[in-house]
This record gives sequence, structure tokens and C-alpha cells, in this order.
Amino acid sequence: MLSRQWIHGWLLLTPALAFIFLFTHVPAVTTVWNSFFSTPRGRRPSEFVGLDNYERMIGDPVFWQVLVNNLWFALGTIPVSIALSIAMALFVNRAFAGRSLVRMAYFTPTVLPLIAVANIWLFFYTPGFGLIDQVLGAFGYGQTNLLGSPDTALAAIIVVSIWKEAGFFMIFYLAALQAIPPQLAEAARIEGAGGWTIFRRITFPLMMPTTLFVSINAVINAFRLVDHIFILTGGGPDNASSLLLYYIYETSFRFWDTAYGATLTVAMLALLGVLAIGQFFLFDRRVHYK
Amino acid sequence: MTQAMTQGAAGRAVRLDGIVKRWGDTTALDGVSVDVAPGSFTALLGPSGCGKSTLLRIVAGLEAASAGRVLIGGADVTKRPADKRDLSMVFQSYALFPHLSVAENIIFGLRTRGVKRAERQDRLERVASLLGLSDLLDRKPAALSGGQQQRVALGRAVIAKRSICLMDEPLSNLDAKLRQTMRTELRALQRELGFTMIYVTHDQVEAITMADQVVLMNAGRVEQAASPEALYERPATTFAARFIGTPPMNLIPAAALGQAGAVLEQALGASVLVGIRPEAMHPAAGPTNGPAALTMTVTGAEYLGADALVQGRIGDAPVLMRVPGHAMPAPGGTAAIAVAADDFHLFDAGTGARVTVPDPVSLLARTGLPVATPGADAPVLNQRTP
Amino acid sequence: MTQAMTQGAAGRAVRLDGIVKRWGDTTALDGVSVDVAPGSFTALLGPSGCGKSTLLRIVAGLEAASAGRVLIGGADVTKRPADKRDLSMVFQSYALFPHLSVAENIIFGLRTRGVKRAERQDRLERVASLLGLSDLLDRKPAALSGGQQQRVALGRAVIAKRSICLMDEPLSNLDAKLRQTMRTELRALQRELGFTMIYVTHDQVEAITMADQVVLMNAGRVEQAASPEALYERPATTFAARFIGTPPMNLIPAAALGQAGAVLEQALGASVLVGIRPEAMHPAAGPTNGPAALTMTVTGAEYLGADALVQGRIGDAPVLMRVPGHAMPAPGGTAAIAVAADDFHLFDAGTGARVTVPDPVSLLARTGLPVATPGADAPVLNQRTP
Amino acid sequence: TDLQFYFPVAVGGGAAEVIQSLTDEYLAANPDISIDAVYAGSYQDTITKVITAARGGNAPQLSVALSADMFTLLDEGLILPFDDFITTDEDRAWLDGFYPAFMENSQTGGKTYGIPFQRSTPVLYWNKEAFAEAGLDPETPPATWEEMVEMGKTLTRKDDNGNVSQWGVRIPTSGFPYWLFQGLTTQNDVILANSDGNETNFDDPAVVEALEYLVSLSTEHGVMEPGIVEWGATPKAFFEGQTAMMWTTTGNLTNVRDNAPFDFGVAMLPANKRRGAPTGGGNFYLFEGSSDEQLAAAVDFIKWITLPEQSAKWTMATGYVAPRPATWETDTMKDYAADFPAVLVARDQLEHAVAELSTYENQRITQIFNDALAAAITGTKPAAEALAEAQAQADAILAAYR
Amino acid sequence: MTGFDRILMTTGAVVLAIVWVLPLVYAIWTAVHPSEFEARFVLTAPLTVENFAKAWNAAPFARYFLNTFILVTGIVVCQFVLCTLAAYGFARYRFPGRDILFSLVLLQLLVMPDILIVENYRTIGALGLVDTIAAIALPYVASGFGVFLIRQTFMTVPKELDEAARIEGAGPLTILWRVYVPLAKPIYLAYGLVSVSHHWNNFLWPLIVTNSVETRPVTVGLSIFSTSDSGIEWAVINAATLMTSAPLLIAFLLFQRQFVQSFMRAGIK
Ligand SMILES: Nc1ncnc2c1ncn2[C@@H]1O[C@H](COP(=O)(O)OP(=O)(O)OP(=O)(O)O)[C@@H](O)[C@H]1O
Ligand SMILES: Nc1ncnc2c1ncn2[C@@H]1O[C@H](COP(=O)(O)OP(=O)(O)OP(=O)(O)O)[C@@H](O)[C@H]1O
Ligand SMILES: [Mg+2]
Ligand SMILES: [Mg+2]
Repeated sequence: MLSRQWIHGWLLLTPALAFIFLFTHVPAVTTVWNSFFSTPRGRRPSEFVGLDNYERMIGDPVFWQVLVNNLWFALGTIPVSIALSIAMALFVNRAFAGRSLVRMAYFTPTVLPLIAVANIWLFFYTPGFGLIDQVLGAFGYGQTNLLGSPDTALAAIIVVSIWKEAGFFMIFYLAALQAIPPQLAEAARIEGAGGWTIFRRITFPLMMPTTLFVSINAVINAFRLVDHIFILTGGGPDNASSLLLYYIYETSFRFWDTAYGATLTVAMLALLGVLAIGQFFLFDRRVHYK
Repeated sequence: MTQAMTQGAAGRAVRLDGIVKRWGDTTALDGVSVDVAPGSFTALLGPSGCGKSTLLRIVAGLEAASAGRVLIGGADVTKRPADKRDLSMVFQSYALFPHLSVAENIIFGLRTRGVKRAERQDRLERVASLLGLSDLLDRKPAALSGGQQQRVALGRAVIAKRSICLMDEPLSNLDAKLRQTMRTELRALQRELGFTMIYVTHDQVEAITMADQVVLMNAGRVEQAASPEALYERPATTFAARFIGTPPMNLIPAAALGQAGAVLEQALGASVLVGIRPEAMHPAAGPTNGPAALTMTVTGAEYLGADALVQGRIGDAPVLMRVPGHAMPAPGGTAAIAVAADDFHLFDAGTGARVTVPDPVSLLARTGLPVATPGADAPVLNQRTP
Repeated sequence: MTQAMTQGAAGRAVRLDGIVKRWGDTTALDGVSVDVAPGSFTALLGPSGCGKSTLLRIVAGLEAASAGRVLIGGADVTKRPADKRDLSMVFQSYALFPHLSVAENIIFGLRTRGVKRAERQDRLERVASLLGLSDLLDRKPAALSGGQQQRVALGRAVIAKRSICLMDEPLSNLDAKLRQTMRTELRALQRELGFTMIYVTHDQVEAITMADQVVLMNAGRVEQAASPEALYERPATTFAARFIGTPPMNLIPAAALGQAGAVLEQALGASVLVGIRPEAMHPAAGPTNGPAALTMTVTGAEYLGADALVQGRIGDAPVLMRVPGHAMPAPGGTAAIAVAADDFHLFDAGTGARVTVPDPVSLLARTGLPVATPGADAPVLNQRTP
Repeated sequence: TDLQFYFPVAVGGGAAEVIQSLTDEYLAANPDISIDAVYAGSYQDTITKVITAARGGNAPQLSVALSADMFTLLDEGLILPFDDFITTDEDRAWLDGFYPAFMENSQTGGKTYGIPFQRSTPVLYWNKEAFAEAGLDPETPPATWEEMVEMGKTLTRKDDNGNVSQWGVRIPTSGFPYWLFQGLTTQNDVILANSDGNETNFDDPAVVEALEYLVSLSTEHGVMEPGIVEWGATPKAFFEGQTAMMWTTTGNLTNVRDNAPFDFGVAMLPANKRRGAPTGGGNFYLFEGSSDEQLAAAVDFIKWITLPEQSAKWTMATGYVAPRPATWETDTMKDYAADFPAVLVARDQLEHAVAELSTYENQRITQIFNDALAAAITGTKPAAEALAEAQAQADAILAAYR
Repeated sequence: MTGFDRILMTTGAVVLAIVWVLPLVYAIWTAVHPSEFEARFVLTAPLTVENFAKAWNAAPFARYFLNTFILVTGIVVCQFVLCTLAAYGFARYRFPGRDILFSLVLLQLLVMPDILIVENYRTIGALGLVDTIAAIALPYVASGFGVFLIRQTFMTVPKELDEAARIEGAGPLTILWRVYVPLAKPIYLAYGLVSVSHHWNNFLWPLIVTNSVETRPVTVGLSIFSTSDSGIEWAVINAATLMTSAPLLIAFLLFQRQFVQSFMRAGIK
């Protein structure tokens, strides 16, 4: 029976893995490989430089700054967006008038293309005539340049990310809620548990597989959700809102310093690998599946 | 609050008033009214799909009735949510929390109600040993046998000592011995703590041995709500007559009794069914030459361990008779049957309702049926140990 | 292939050989060996948690045994996956597909095996009407009562007409009447199609009335595998003795029988328990002056509808006696008891194993116990209708 | 001959359609050539697409890309000089017929790598109504730095809560702040980088002074919104009356004309030591890996599309500055300018214009410079310190190219 | 739940919804008004369809919609098939190397495909697929995200159902198709919607790997408006955005009811 399991298992995985390897792992390995070479420039061909690129990275203040920014970004987005997404899923899993509109409202961030959405947020944030300032102005506050000052730029970016993510995760929680047999909540209710207790002791633990999924995605997204930065701040002012992946983009596709870009990518993969894959193997065994 | 619970709350009355429950176009309950006295033990009995679980869920507040009212302790709780009704329940499907261990499942309610850890532990130990779960407390439900899961569900309900306890077939997956023990224990617990029990069962023995009141349901209606004795001795309908008693009561169309039946129907002015329980039929001592009416043609017999069931016919109506294993007539022959006057039941052949006769003894005498001396096999009153 | 199925496959033999099943450090099965003849009906009986379901799952191939072999039709299938074992099964927890309607649930197996639509429909109708599900075919399992769900599970198993059918407490949620019908129907179906049935039940009546062979299990071991009659008449252990029969057999330490007991133990050279079934005890005709040994002090009585259970003591051993409802002795008095020689069972007090005596009649005579004439209440052989 | 031609679109107003229709026109006249004009996104997308395709062995034959990216493309070894295809006198005349200010970014090492096409330069827009309301002459924009501050102060209005409701001036500093800032440095008579693209002057005192002036607009003088000023929202802010003057590209002319709800003026950027402004925008490049035949056809196409007729259509449709004086001499162009004289401001300013900051590893160097500007503007670092650091970093990178 | 809780929950839900939908509302506002009203919200503002007209005419959108539709359908179908198979393998089979393979799949979650465009372009070029719809789709047809998501869902399917199907003679693929997939329907819906939205809106890779109108998706057309050299024209961008996302919004409105139909109710003890 065992070897049959092996064969079946492998057969099932092969098609997907073939594509994943071809379009992710092979090029990723090339990337790692590139990080040990210098960037080829017109007059200077690429040459093996060992760990030079890594040394350069260690000494690069921008790298450290974007790393720190990224940690703050992660701390700011992950818990809030997960909490909000759960709240949203719980909200719209009940019956009430206008539920489908509310549900769609939560879903809009997923549907709207980020280029467009970022521009809309740019309007919201614009000093003077932007939406936030118009609202604040109605209460007698002055102009605020949220994106244009280093103290608030990252926070402004975080807000947009939360907006984008919470609606996205909500969808998965909504689907997960459907898989919980309603008798369990009923039994808990009989035992005198109120809504909060039921959530804390029944619903939430039973949604753990989804939470594991969502939290790993949240961690990863905290490092890869940068599209809106291109439009909102371009990483500025003075890298105050730049994140690791944004810096990698700049290095690779604006500076065309592919070797250093590869080096930064390796650093990020290592960091995320430890965070996300570690997280997975740490928690997967403890998650109650059924 | 904690204090009240450790002492067990005294039972509260439950009243159901014209409960109707519909799902789309299926009607699960069709005007059910039941009165449950405080501290009493009421069994809901009836065939599969008759609406027992639904009724229980309406009492619990898990299902909203389409019409009718639920009163608990005199207060109208029809709209009160389940967690505010202060009751406990065993679900037919157990509804164990799959992610919690047995111990955590059992004390779930105590934790939500903030009972102290020491007391929780204390009660848990008692309940677990009562239910034979002491060795399994750390397991997850998935690692339990069916019967063990059912016992955990039972534990979760009884540990709480609420003033009302609802149980939906709580013993269906237990073996006879354990079931016997559990019956006694549950009944004792209920007496001791004085809570009100509403107990769904498909098992008439359970209903009859445990309950103060049996509510017999059929197809979403109450057929009869009465004490076990009344249910057995004076079934209100043919349904009740056939549902209670194993094997069920023989219902013999009067016509099958020949002349005697004709006399009967004429006297009552309606076509009737004559009901006689298999255990109320006794082979008359020695071959009789009495009227042919109660002569049974024996066609077979089934051995049941302690006694035997004799299959046969009276007229063309098939009948069953229960005799001690050693008193079996041989198949193929005939046997004359004696039945006490009290053990004749008459039902309207059309409506199925019981026909009450002012003076049954003289009526029977007129028919010429061989009536045994009254009292000789009148059932003794229920003398269950408390 | 289709053809074979429409005709029903002839049963195949099942042999379990030294099956052991462990989970971590709990041992659910501890060397179980069972032989099931092709086309026979075998009941697995035992208390909750004794390993019945586990054994069934190992036969089905859903669980891998930690040790031991499974043979089906003579072939070693220990490593064959479930879908290749060609059998059907009713799960204790039903395992209905929540996304499929009742009809789709029932014909699930037919579809996977490519049975034609017309034939599926045909069989579905027959099975549904047999199980009383005809009106529910379009419902989802969530909209069914517990008993209805169980019937769907049953339908899924019987529609397939496989050569082996496994059932795990398939009737536990049905009422007495339906259960009685289903028992007869299942048995008839099994006879008709000739498949091999392995049937888990906690209900001894079910086991005894349906099975050709009853495998009595306890704590992961087989206590006795025998025909129902043998199990009832010659229980191999005290466990078997007490498990079969309601109420269970009285086991009276020989010492409680005073002088007679001492003679017995001396003759056998071991300390023994004397087993007498409650239904084998009869009040001796009129007050006796015989030896005190079989004089029962009556302490109470329980009314069970048709008959009554008399509680009392012989010596200081508590005993139960079953009598017809009308023959109840008054509580508080004493009653002399008569028991046929065949109805005395002797067990080793230490191991619990049955003690076989070459000539029980003369041994009993020596003890001076009041032995009723043999044969008078010897149970008649099982004469169940096919 | 098959050609593939990538072009970016960086302004609204159907630029893509104009290019497509010009191409079609050319193809109709040259049936033996086929040109696949591929819209390639923004400037940034275009360069990414070009380099990706080239590395994948699939480079286009010609492309429009930022003039400032010349060194980058050169460094990647992707582009070819036009000189090899300038064979006739006529060709040479054509090449010499571009404004020298535009050619500064197109040539290095004595060779021409880019042909100016969609080029622009920043100008100052002012709100005449706001000027009038503030009591200023609506027809006179500031001509010097001091005037801009003075007028700005007059123009800055506060509401009852003391919150500013109209700023004096708006010089966007997001995204690519170096470009407008280069206006200030040029006016302060300093060049940011040499023409070989391997030397920068970020820490020149004149640059520091220019930056201090920019910072003082919001800190000391309070005539400009503090913090980073968003480029994309600037025209809107101008239309909304949030600011009375703005610096932005001539490419916005059409947009402002269509959308400003008030009378506005366009002027050259104010002067300090001199007038001055950078140029900007995109050039045509020829790519390595094409056959000679293809290259010849590509050059022919470029020549054709920069001829006055075509160039005039392009300029009128988009607002880009026509890169050759000859274009301005055409009748269509003259009529257009007569109707809308503001378009001439940019052309006239070309006289004072200099090359856009462009070096080897251009994007990185400008990014370093941008970061320094942002640091000074947001007050994280003093101007001198920020620029000195930027210069040091730039030196470290450019050393390899000297 | 008491009435008070209910009101509290509903209020919270609605307030959150208003905040969440603001960008969409703003997009609609600007799209149907002339650009003067981009920042001024007066109810009397005149309505116009000009922005939509402008957007529609800026690129061959009809063709782009067709391309996007083909692209997205192709990707989602392939993803469903490949991810389902792989997820099933990971969820219900034990074999050596499983954990390593799974971490490799997770690794794909981390690696942003955009970072690999140069390498992937080279691969696509080698396959001779540049400027085809297949080229846009290929790097995405196997998604680590999908494998992970579906695996998580399959893990929560009660084992008994799998067992019951096996007893009924169903082989692994039949079980997958007739038990796991139907039970995971809400997740497929969720994943489908998310994946469709994502690929509908993906921009950089399609831009780079395609050159012709016959292959390019709508986002390429949309991007013409989002360039920033001349300032942002919210009215047109938003009209274009609404135009391109309308199919998605409508699809969500249609499918969202499916999310809240319980599949796994009673029937499983
Ligand atoms: N997954 C598991 N892990 C550990 N122990 C288990 C597991 N499954 C069952 N058991 C234990 O194995 C024993 C046998 O279980 P099984 O389900 O076979 O009992 P059963 O005879 O069917 O009982 P019941 O009549 O209550 O259903 C039980 O004591 C049970 O607790
Ligand atoms: N959600 C539902 N939708 C439609 N009909 C339902 C639903 N739930 C139950 N029913 C029907 O209502 C009737 C009563 O169901 P109920 O569960 O109360 O029966 P029950 O008496 O508990 O039966 P059992 O002894 O089999 O558990 C049944 O016929 C059942 O099919
Ligand atoms: Mg029920
Ligand atoms: Mg079991």
C-alpha cells in the first residue's frame, strides 16, 4: 500500500511541480547564481566575485533602512488586516439587509486594479483638496501632507495595504466559515457561550487551517505588496516608505544592477523562507484539520 | 451564580403551546402542545422522523418555531436565544468539539460560566468516572469509539446541573449493560438534583422505565401524552397501541372473530378493531371447546432467549402470542386462548381512536368471548427503584 | 461486471488472523482471530469501546492492522486498498455526503461502478421504498432526522449487492417497530442475495435474532465466537454469561449457597461461581421446606410491561428473577426457587472460564440443590422465520 | 523589411493613436517596409521591456526611450550610433537641424546615439485671476527668484483658522525631483553632470544654494506646501486654486488649457544668475542585433517622422516641444502658435536650456540625488550635508567609468 | 444573539463597508462627472459619459476584453486542475520527499514572478511563444498559492467521507472529483474570483511578453491613462478602471451568494 501511495502522490504532483520548477525554481536558482557574479556592463563583462555583493549589501545603509521599514510595515499590516478580515467574514456570514452590498464593498480592493486604486488613494491623501483634507478641513483642521513627510508616509502606505489585504483575506475566511458544522456553535450556545466565546473557543480554532494559510500569505505579502508604492510615494521621501521588494525592483529594473538585485532577492528569500516556511512547519502539525 | 450551579438548580416547568414547524413545504411539527411539570422526567417517543429532535431543538432555542409559544418557568421564551435559556442538551449527533479533548469538551460549559478550576476538576472527575471515561480524558473525539463519543456528549450535559436537561437519544450507541446502568444513573441524578428532563428516545423500554410522562408522537403530532402505565394499559389510539409493547398489540378486526365480533360491532354501532397484547394472551388450560373466536392456529414460533413468540392466526387476522419458553405450543396445531376482560382494547376502525365502553365486562360476556378472571394478570404498578 | 452485480455476488469467506491494532499506547485490538463462513451472517457484539468498529474497519481496509492478516475469499488482502476489496459498509457515523441528495448518496457506488442510469433508478426506487425514504430522495442529509440519515447510510450499503457487507450499528437510531422490520428485511436480503454479512451491534437481541455466528468481544479480545444458542446456553466466560441476556445471568459465589456451595467447590476443587439466568428461576410451586440455599429474599420488583423483574438475595448475593407480570411474589417475603439442571452454569471464580462437569445432574444431586425436572424449560431451538 | 518599434506614452491625449497613424502613413508610402509599432507602457515600462527583450535575444530595431537613459543603454551595450547611417549631406543637415539643447543629451564621445522626438522642458504656469485678486499684475509672472518669493507671499492666502487655502507656488518634488530642481541649479549657473556622464557636481556650493532656496520656499518664506510635493496632483492643485503658480512640463499645456477654469499664463522659469531649465523626454534609439537593412529602414523612418510636417502634427497633438526649428517654420505650426502663443514659451526657453541630468548608471545616480533632495526638503538633513553625501556615493559609483 | 449585539455587528459591518467601498464610490463619482468635479462633491454636478467614451476609444478594448477573457479562463482552468491534483497529493498522500516538495511550493509563494521576468522571458523566447496569450499564462498556470489554499481545504474534509467513497469502489480520482472538489466549492469560488481578479489586473508581464493587439489584455489599454508625466486625470483613469473591472464586480455580485450556502451542515457527526 505504501509504494502505491508514493506513486500516486508523485503522479498527482508532477504536472504542477513541472510548471512551478520551470517558471520559478529554475530562474530563482539562476538568480542565486547571479548573486555571486558582478553585473555585466557594456565594457566590463560579468565575473565571479564571490561574496562581494553580500558584503556590499551588509554595508548598504539603504538596505538596512528598507529592511527596518519592512519590519514596521509587517507589524502594521499583518495583525490588523487579519483581525479585520475575520471581523468582516463574521459580519457578512450572517443574514441582514444589504448583506450582499456590504460583502461586495469588502471585495472591491481585490477587484480594482492597483494602478487605478493607488491613484485614487493618492487623491485621498493629497494635501489641500484631497478627500482626507476636505473632511478634516470641514472640522477646521489644516492641510496634512501624509505622503510627503517621512513620519507619516509609511503609515499612509500601511493603511492602503490593510485596505487591500483585509478584503482579500475576508474571502477565504468566508469560505472557511462554511465548513464549520453549525451544530458545534449550537452546542456551545446551549452551554451558555455567547457570541464572543463561541468565536474564541470554537469558530476561531476550527478556522486555524485558514488562519495558517492567511497568516503565511500575510507575512509574504508584507514583503511583496509594493505596487502601490510606485504610485503613492516612489519609496520616498528619502526611502522613508521604501520596502525591500521595492528596493529590489529599483535595483534590478531601474538601476539594472542585476547582480546586486539578485543578492537582495536572495536575502529576501532567505528571510521569508525562514519566516513563512518555518511558520508553516511549526504550526501545521498543531492545526486541527479534522 | 456559581453557587446556584454547584447545588443544582431546581427544575422549571416547560410548556409548549401549539408549536408548528415547517421547512418549505414539509411540516415537521403540526400543532404540538405539551406540558412538562417542573422536576419531572418526560420522554418524547415516536418513530423515526416524527419530529422529536425538532421539538427538542425548539425547546432549546436552536430552532425557531413557525408558530406557537415556548414557556419555561412560566415565562414566554419563544424569542430568547439558546444561551439565555439556561439548559443543557445532548445532541443526537453528539456535536462534540473536534479540536478539544474529552475533558475540555465536558467542562466547556463550566468554563464559559466561569466555574473555578478546582471545582471544574472535581466535577469532571466524578462525571468521567460515572461515564467510564476516566482513561480517555486527554483524547480528541476522533480517537473515540461511537459509544464513547456519546458518553462524552452525555457528560457535557450532566456536568452542568442546569435546571432543564434535554437529551436526544443519549444512549442509542451503548450496549445493553451500560445502557441499563446509564438509565439508572440518569434517573437517579435527575431525582437527586431535581431538574426537569426532556428525553428523546425511540426506545419504548427506556421511555417506560424512566419517564414520569411519555409523549408519544407520530408524524409531527402528539398521539398521547400520559404516564407509562396509562400508555400501556389504555392506549388512546391504534398507533399508540401498536407502538408500545414488543411485539406490538394484536389488532384484530371484529369481523375475524366471527359471531362474537358481529355482536360487538352491533352493540357499539361502529366497525371496531379488537386489541389484545401478545403477553395478555394465555393458552387456556387444556383444550377447550369454547367458541371458535379465540382459537389460534399456530403457524410458527420464535425463540427469544427467555421466552418465545408464537405466530398464528385468529380467523384470518395474523396474531402473535408471547409465552414462556417452556410453554410453547407445537406449530401446526391450534390453541385456545384466554384473555382477561381488562386486556381487551377496542378501537374505532375508521379513526383509530379508542372506544370506551361503560361496562366492558358485561359487553364481553354478551359476545361469548372466553374471558379470563379479571385481576389475575392485571399488571402490577410500577415499582421501580428510585 | 454490471451483470454480476444485478444478480448479487455470492458471499465470500472472511478470515481474520491474529489482528492487533494499536494507537500509540492504546491497544484497541489484541490478537483477534475470527472465521466468517461465506454467505453467513456474523454479528460482532460487545460493550462500547471494545474494538468492534475498529475490527470492521480493518476488514474494510480503512485501517491498517498493526499485526495480523485479513483474508477475503481465501486471498490475503491485508495490503489491498478499500476500493479494491469489493464490499459495502454502513458507517457508525453514517458518513453521508453532505453535498449530495439522498438519492445521489444512495446511488453513489452504482455511479462509480458505471451502472446504467435506468438500472440505477430502478434499484434506487426499490431500496428507497424498502427503507421508507421514497419521499425524501431529493433532500440533502442536513434536512433529515437522525434515523432517516441512518437509513440512507443503510440504503447506500444494500443497493450495491456486494459480496460482503459490513454494517456498524446500522439500526441504533431507529424505533423498535422500524428496527424490527429492518432486521427482518436485512436478514431476508442477506439470505436472498447470499452475501456475507459482518454486523456490529451493541444490541444482543439483534445479534441473537439475526446472526448465524455471534462474536462476542471484550476489551480488544474475542470472548466467545459461537452460534446464538450456544452463546446463550453455554457461555464460555463469566463475561459472556453476564453480557448475554437481559437482565444478565445471576452469578452467585458458591459460598452464598451455604452447605450446597461447599459441596460443589469441594467436588470441583476450585472456588466457583454458580450462574443462573433470571428467566431460568421459577418460584417453586407452593412454599417449600427444601434447603435454604435457593430461597430468595424478595426486596423489590420492577414492572416491565409484559413481565416483572423480582429483586432479591440468595445468601448475600443479589439476584434477579424474571416472572410473568401476574406471578409476582410480594416484596419483603421469601420465595423458594426451582432451576432445571441444564440451567446451572459453573465458572471458575478466578479466571472466569466455564467449568465443564462430566455429569452435572449427579453432581447437583449431591449438593442437594432443588433441581427442576430437566427438559421442562429447556429453550426450544431457534425457529426464526427465514 | 520588418521593423519592430517600441514607444512609450507619458502624456494623455491619444499620443499612442498619433504614433500609430503616423506610422501607417509612412507604411503607405513605403510598401516594402513593415513596422510593428508597439505601445510599451510608461518610460519605465518601456526601458524594462526593451532590456528584457534584448536580453532574451529579441530586441526591437528602434525604440523611443528617455533621453537620460542613453548612458544606461550604452552601458548595456544595446544601442548603436546613428553616425554610420549619416552618409549624405542631406542626412548631415538633418542631424544638425535639431536644437542644440536637445542634442546635448543625445550625443556622447562624439557620436550621436539618440534622435530627439518627444521632448519637453519645464515652464511656469500662473493663475491670472489669482494674481489679480492678490493685487498683482495678472500679465507679469515672476522673472527672478526674489520676485517669485515676493509674489508668492502676496499670493499665499490663509483662511480664518489660519490654514493655508492657496499657496504661492508649487514645484513638485515627488518621483523625479531632480528634474525641476535642475531648473534651479541651471538658473544658479551650475551644471550637475559632465557630458561624458561620469562626473557629478552635487556638492557644488551653487547646487547647495539652489537647494537651500527650494527648501526656504516652504520653511522660511511659507509660499509653498511643506514636505514632498506630489507631481501627479500638481495640475489638479493648480486648477483647484490650491496654488497660484506651478512649475511643470510643457507636456501639460494641453491639459491646462482644457481644464483650468480660469485664465492662465505660461512663462519661462524665473532666473537667478541666469535663465535656465533642463530638457527632458524621449529620443529615438537604434538597437544592436538588427540587420543593416533593418537599421537603414529604421533611420529612414526616424528621419521621416522628424520632418517638419510630421513633427508638427505630433507637437500639436501632444504638447511636446518640436525638436527642430524647421518645424516651427511650417504654416501649420505658425497658425497654431498664433492661436495659442503659450506654446512658444517652451521653444524660446530652449535657448537657455541644458541637458537633463544624465550619467552612467543614470537611474541610480539620480535616485541618490533624489534621496538627498528629499532629505533636505523634509528637513531630515541640512542641504549641504545631504548633497555632500550624495556626491560621495555618486563618485563611488562613477569612478568605474572614468 | 441579542438584538443589541445584532445592531452593533450590523453597524460595524456597514461602517467598515463604507470605508472599504470609498475608492469605488470615488471612481464612480469621477467617472460620471466632468473633470472639474474630481475634487468637488456637489450633488448638482452634471453627469457625463464622455470619460467612458474617451477611455473606450483610446485602445481596441473590444479585442483586449476578448484576449483577457481567454487568458483568464485559460489560467483559471489550468490552475484549478493542476493545483487540485497537487493539493490532493499533499493533503492525502504520504510519500518520501513530501515536506520538501511542499516547501518548494511554498517557496513559489515567496518568489515574486515579476522579479524573474528576464529569465522567464528567455524561457518563453526559447519556447518560441513570445507574443502569444499562452506566454502570458504559462508562468502562472501552476500556483503555489492555489496548491496551498486547496490543500488547507482538503485537509478539513472529514476523513469518513473519503472512506465511505472508497468503500463504494471509488478510486483516488473519483473521490477527488466527487467528494473533495464539491465539498471545497466555496474555496474554489474564492480562489477563482481572486485568481481572475489578479490576472485580469496583471500588467507588467503581459506588457513585456506581448507586442500585438491580438494578444494584449485590457490592462495594457488601461495603462495608457495612468501615466503621470502630465498629472493624473482621475476622471478618465477611473472611467477606464470601471470599464475594465465592471465584469469582475458583476461576477462577484453573482457568485458571492454561493459563499454563504452551507455545504457541510449536519450529516457528519
Ligand atoms: N484514533 C484512535 N486513537 C486512539 N484510540 C482509538 C482511536 N480510535 C479508537 N480508539 C480506541 O479504540 C477502542 C476501540 O474503538 P472502537 O471504535 O473499535 O470501539 P467500538 O467497539 O466500536 O465501540 P462503540 O460500540 O462504542 O462504537 C476504543 O477504546 C477507542 O477509544
Ligand atoms: N432542515 C430540514 N429541512 C426539511 N425537513 C427537515 C429538516 N430537518 C428535519 N426535517 C424533517 O422533519 C421531520 C422531523 O425531523 P426530526 O429530526 O425532528 O425527527 P426525529 O423525530 O428526531 O427522528 P429520528 O428519531 O429519526 O431522529 C423529518 O421528517 C425530517 O425529514
Ligand atoms: Mg432525531
Ligand atoms: Mg463503534
